[in-house]
Amino acid sequence: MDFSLTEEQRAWQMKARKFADEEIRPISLKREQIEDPKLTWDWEIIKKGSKLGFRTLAVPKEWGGHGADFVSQGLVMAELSRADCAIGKAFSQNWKWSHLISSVCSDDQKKRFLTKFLEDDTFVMGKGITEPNAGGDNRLPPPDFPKSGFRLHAERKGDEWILNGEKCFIANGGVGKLFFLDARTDPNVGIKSGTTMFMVPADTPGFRFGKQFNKSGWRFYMNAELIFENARVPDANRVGEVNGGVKKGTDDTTGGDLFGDLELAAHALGVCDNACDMAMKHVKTAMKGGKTLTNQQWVQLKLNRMFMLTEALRSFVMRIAWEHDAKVHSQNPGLAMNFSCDTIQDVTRLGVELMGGANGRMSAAADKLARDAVIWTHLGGDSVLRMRYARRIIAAHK
Amino acid sequence: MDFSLTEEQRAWQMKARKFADEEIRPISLKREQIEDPKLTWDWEIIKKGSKLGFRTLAVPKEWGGHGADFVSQGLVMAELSRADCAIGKAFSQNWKWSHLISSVCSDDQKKRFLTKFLEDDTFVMGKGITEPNAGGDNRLPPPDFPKSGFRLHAERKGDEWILNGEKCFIANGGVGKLFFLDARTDPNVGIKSGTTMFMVPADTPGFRFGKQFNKSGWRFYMNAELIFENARVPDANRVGEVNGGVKKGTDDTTGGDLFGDLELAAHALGVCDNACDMAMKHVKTAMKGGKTLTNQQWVQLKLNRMFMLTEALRSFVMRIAWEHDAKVHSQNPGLAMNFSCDTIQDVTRLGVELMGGANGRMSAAADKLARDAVIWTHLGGDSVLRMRYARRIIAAHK
Amino acid sequence: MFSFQLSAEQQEFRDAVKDFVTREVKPVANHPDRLQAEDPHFVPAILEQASQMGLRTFALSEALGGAGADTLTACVVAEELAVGDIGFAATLARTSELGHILFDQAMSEAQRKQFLSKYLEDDNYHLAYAGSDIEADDGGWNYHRKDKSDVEIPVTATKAGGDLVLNGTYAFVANAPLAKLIAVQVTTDAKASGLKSAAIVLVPAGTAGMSVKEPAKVETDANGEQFYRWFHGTGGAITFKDCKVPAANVLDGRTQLYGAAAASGRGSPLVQALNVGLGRAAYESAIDYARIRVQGGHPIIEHQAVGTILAEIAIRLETSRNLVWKAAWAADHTDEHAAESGMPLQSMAKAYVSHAVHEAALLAAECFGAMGVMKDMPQPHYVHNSLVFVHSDTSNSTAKLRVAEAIAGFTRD
Amino acid sequence: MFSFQLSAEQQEFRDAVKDFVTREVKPVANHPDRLQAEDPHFVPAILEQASQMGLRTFALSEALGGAGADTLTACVVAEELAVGDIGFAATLARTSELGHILFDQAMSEAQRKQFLSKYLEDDNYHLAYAGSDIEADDGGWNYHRKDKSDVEIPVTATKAGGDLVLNGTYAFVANAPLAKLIAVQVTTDAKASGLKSAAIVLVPAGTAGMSVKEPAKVETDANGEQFYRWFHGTGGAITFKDCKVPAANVLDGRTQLYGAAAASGRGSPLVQALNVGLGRAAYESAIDYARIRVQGGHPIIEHQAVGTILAEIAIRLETSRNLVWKAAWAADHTDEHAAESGMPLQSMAKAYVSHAVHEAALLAAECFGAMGVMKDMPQPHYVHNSLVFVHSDTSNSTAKLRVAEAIAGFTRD
Repeated sequence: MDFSLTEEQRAWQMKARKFADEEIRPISLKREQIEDPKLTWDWEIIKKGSKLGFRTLAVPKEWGGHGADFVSQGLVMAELSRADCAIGKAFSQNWKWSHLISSVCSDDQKKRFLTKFLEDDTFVMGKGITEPNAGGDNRLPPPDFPKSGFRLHAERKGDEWILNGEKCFIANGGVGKLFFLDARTDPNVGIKSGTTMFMVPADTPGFRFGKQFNKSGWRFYMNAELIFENARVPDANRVGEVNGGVKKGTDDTTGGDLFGDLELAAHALGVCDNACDMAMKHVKTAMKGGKTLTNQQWVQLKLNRMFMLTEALRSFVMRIAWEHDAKVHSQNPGLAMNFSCDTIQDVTRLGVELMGGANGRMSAAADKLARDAVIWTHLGGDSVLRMRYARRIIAAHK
Repeated sequence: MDFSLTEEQRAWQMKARKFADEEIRPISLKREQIEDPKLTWDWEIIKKGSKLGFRTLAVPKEWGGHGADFVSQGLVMAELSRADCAIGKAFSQNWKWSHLISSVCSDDQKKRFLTKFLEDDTFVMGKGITEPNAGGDNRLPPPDFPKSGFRLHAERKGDEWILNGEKCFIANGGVGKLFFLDARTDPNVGIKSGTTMFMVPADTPGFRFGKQFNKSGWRFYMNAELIFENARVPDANRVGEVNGGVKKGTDDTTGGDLFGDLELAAHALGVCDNACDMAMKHVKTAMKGGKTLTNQQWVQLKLNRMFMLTEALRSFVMRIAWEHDAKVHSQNPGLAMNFSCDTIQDVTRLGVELMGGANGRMSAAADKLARDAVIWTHLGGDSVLRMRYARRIIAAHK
Repeated sequence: MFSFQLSAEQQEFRDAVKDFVTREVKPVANHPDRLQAEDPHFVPAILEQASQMGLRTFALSEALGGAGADTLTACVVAEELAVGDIGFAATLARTSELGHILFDQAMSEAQRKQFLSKYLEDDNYHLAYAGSDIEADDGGWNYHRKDKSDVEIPVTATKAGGDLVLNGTYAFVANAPLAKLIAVQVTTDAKASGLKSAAIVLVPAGTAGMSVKEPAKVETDANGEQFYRWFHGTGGAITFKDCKVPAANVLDGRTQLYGAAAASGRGSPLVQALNVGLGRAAYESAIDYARIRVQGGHPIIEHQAVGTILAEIAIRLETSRNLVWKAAWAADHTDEHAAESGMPLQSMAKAYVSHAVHEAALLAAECFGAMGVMKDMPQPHYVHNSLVFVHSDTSNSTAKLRVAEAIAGFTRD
Repeated sequence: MFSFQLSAEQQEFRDAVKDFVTREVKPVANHPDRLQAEDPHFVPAILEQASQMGLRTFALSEALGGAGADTLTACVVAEELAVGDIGFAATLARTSELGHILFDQAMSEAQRKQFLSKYLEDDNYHLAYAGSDIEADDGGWNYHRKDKSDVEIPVTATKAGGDLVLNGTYAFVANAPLAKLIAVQVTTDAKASGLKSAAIVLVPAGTAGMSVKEPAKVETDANGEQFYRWFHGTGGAITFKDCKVPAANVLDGRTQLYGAAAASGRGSPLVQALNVGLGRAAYESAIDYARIRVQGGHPIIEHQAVGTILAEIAIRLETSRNLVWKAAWAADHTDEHAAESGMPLQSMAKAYVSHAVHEAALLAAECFGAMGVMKDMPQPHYVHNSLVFVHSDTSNSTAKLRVAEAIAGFTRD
């Protein structure tokens, strides 16, 4: 048992903290207050962060990346999110697909895409699964209804695949240069056995971005429809076997959940840290009855709860980061993600309760955190995502 | 970051698991169903556990003990409590005072008491702070009311101190051979500056046990009044300076909280593990509508919550155990203890909800856990104990 | 006209009960020896006193000699009684409610003739119902499916001349050890499923072939696991072994005792009214203690942390009582309620109140520190009894699923 | 007689409002463009329509030309309006409530003569109150201490002949941008503390020297920290600069507009009734969606997990509404309520309802998956607006401390 960090981990953490404090925090509220959801994105911060390594952190060293371990990744996510979780997510979203490329792509594909990804500070990626009528069914496919789930269709024509359909709520939609797409290549069976994955560059003929979604939280972070009208994707961009679905390679180091569980939990931790910092700063200066708010028992009890939950979450997050590095397979990453949803809701709401003022005044920063927190509900804590892990625990229990 | 265990830690864990399964679990319900609170205690299990090292685990190696580190201690507590937390607590209560002896007692005192403690399988210890009119005020002394807090009075007469007063709710009261007592040696100032600690063997003239308390949970674990009527304690049994209060020696390795925070949190973890095991076993066999209960979504959601909270708690407990070993000073142990109170309540209640049957049937084991859990409320999670850590965090925040 | 004002009669009734509880019930109920013994039987003399005040028969119509209390009044009274002792209150509430159902609604004139005077005259005459009208906790398995949980009737009745011969066992029947008359649901055809061949027979205590056995403190199930019976008041198993009952004791045309309203969660919230009374007992004890316990130089009621706890409890009790009273009012005014919303208020009350009062009991115990877990104090008993309510009747999860079916307009009938 | 039945008139009123809201308000309120714009102003034409239905003046006595709605009726109507749009409902509720207080209670005959006909005739005539009768959120600092939070009155009035000259600024006044008549609390002696030298003056919109400024979307405090104004409907700062008002516009004998009942938490729970309506909007949207969204081959309403969520919301709304209605009834029947329990139901409603509806809005949003956070959908607005209620009026923590003081029988007066 050892909760201390290696020098390299600590270095990543410090570097991320500096970047977050000096570069992200000053633009956080400005970007999120922009009303047009197409304009909240800022290439400058992406480029600056990219040059520091925060875009390509997770690419293995042998492919020219930094090869940071999962503990470092968790630390960096928490630090970036302490300043702005939507900007933090815009960076870490790329790590997810770096992991995917290095674990399941062919060497040819790695060469073609990782090289570009490493060279270009504006190369960001995303993955499309959700469709207008298929959300929960993708996450927890119903055994009795094989046709439920996504519909994006791919049909082979010579050396190419023709894609038709649409995806929605896709991260980095509108700014991404490369997308991974799950498509049905056998429409007569369930998604578990009739799906093939493709890599689709943004400039693929027949592929375009549709509506840019206007979210109430995570406003910096782009989210759009992807539309495929006879989009032509070379077979060389097929990932894995036809109908090979979303199986991972044998060198999957993420405990089977492709790192998304750790990612949400670690970002939530950064948000909670931010809420604690803000609230503490506020109650140490705001006065009631001639004393600072810290003298009120009800304030102390709320602070206790904020810090207690945040430290519980930190413990859980660091443990699952280590589990990823140690290739421990458990349901803990999923449970930690579920836990992070409850925690971020409670902690940000307590923040709002402590940081309001007379005449309807509400700290803009606290308001933002509460809106960001709601995003977690469907990404990491809805009932589907809770039942998923419960079912796995039931299945694993002897 | 490393969540793995050393061989020694793992060995303690396995040894404790075996003892818990083979020896503790079979007697757990039997002992707790005994109505007379004087008779629930069982010297046989104490002796068996003592021979395996569970009573003297924490005594440093140089004094002839096992010198187990805090991580091992946390592991053993959780394992013992998985079978019965009251029996587990009867063992770990001794570690608390082993820590105290080795950190603040003189070599003479160590020799006199540690030797006896190590030799005698029935030598158990306790500490008396609470009095009928002084509970919370001892934990969070009110600066404006110096006279609040305990009243037990000690007056020097020659080489002896004459103690008068009483303590209540004292662990191992009725069975202990040695007690540490906080007594007022200067009644005109607050307890922080007018207190001296004494070691009082059970056979001290003028000292006797009063009422044996009849608790609704933790029934194995003894709890009694200690009554002092001109009890004579030699000055050689004084711990530290006169009016030196509860200051710890410089080699205190527990982060300042004398290990009690870790102890409650680790025992709660064992109880939660037990609740999860039981509930899972039950819902995998109990049937509704021709299927096991595991098929019901509402059951899956409750299971998810039980496991999620338990794993969050495990992460937090192992982290603070490491913090103790690493001599990291933080408020995390206190926060983890507070968190364990919320967790144990939720998890044991969910256990009861899942483990009931028709016609008012309720698993005796689940019923016991719910009663045990309530004990945590005042020991680790009442508002005084939450404000205490909040105030320290406020004070430490820059 | 919308009004939260109880009638003068209801208020008088309530005040009289409150006074009786304070004077007679509480000192006995909260005696340390009795608390530690965990004896489910309440002192018979006080049950008799309660009967003499009319509390055993108050739901019976005035025409038949009762007080004709409606559901709301019954809930008001049940809450006050439960402030004194939950088992005592549950016993009386059951006998009173059954008295109304049996004598006012279910019995023939001849049956009333046979049993009514004894019920009225004997202060120790309690009633019990062995049967399962209210759908057993279905564990939600048939949520939004037409499948119905079949009622399993464990006692058979075969005809022998002018008698019925009963055989079988009800594993647990509330009030059984005290009951002088038991309404027993039987099946006249052991092979028929559900209610098709069900009937209800009146069996007086002392009938040859019927035996009542109180549960052991600890029982063991088929897998060797220990279990307890969680209940309030008294109860026990009733076994029939060639028990002969005159056929004239069959309730005409009845296959179950409680109506469809109860099964669909629109019946009486009497059980939850008892639970509110339990919460009140915990609440009032915490207030009393918080006024006298000094910490930090002040009574703890003057600490924000403790004040907040008391307010949390008060809010839970206020919202619980309002819901119970609304459900009671709806049971008394089915047409008006149906026109309003038709929601299953009894199920809502079950889900909400049992959770809220359990939280309230825990919060109240917290005010007492270590004393709150000592068995000679009432607090741990309040906590335990509130958990029994969470478990009893139907699970909270099932209650919520019933509410959800009502929201969707789904019906199983 | 205890009854949950609204009168026939109340039911008709409610049904008419519900119908209006469904037909006219919702389609406008929930239009994606309007949702995304987050414009606090509601379409004037529909406010006019509402006025023509009598909703702007319905609390005014019948004698003066209103509908004479009592507090309960006002709460019933406010809930229905809020199902349509919370800002719209809040605007109308404020004008209507102020109409009753000002014209029925506070004005002299001469003042009524001057203003009443305009109020009745002009469908765009709204009212505002700039003042701080209801104790400002005291942050609990004086829990169980006699110290009172002093009212700070930021506007001074000095006499100049037959006029008063007003100077100063109210930082935020609800309804200000729409109000044609504003009741302003002033101090006639800037050095006097509290209400000693307070007075209330009626200032018609357009009076020279008075200006209303709507808040910027983002404001910055003295420390350079950004903040927003959280409110429902419209509001703004009102600044007086040598603003002359006839001394005849002073309300005779008034130092504050709302009574002591409101300050002690025994006033009208109108704000919480609006909140219940907001919760209902979220609830109804979730039910509609759960019926049509298919997952696992079934509409999600048929999944236990979603059914349980809907039941959780329904129970929260049921308990919230009961508490609000009881508080409203108590405000309408102060003697009966005082005899009952005397608890500060308004404070209880604040603490309970705002928390419950916030949870309900979050649960409802969860049913929508990713769509529940998109700004062109109503769900994130429901969540935000429910959080505004948690923050508004007084904090939940302070509300609970007020309840705790009432439990202890502590009074500050």
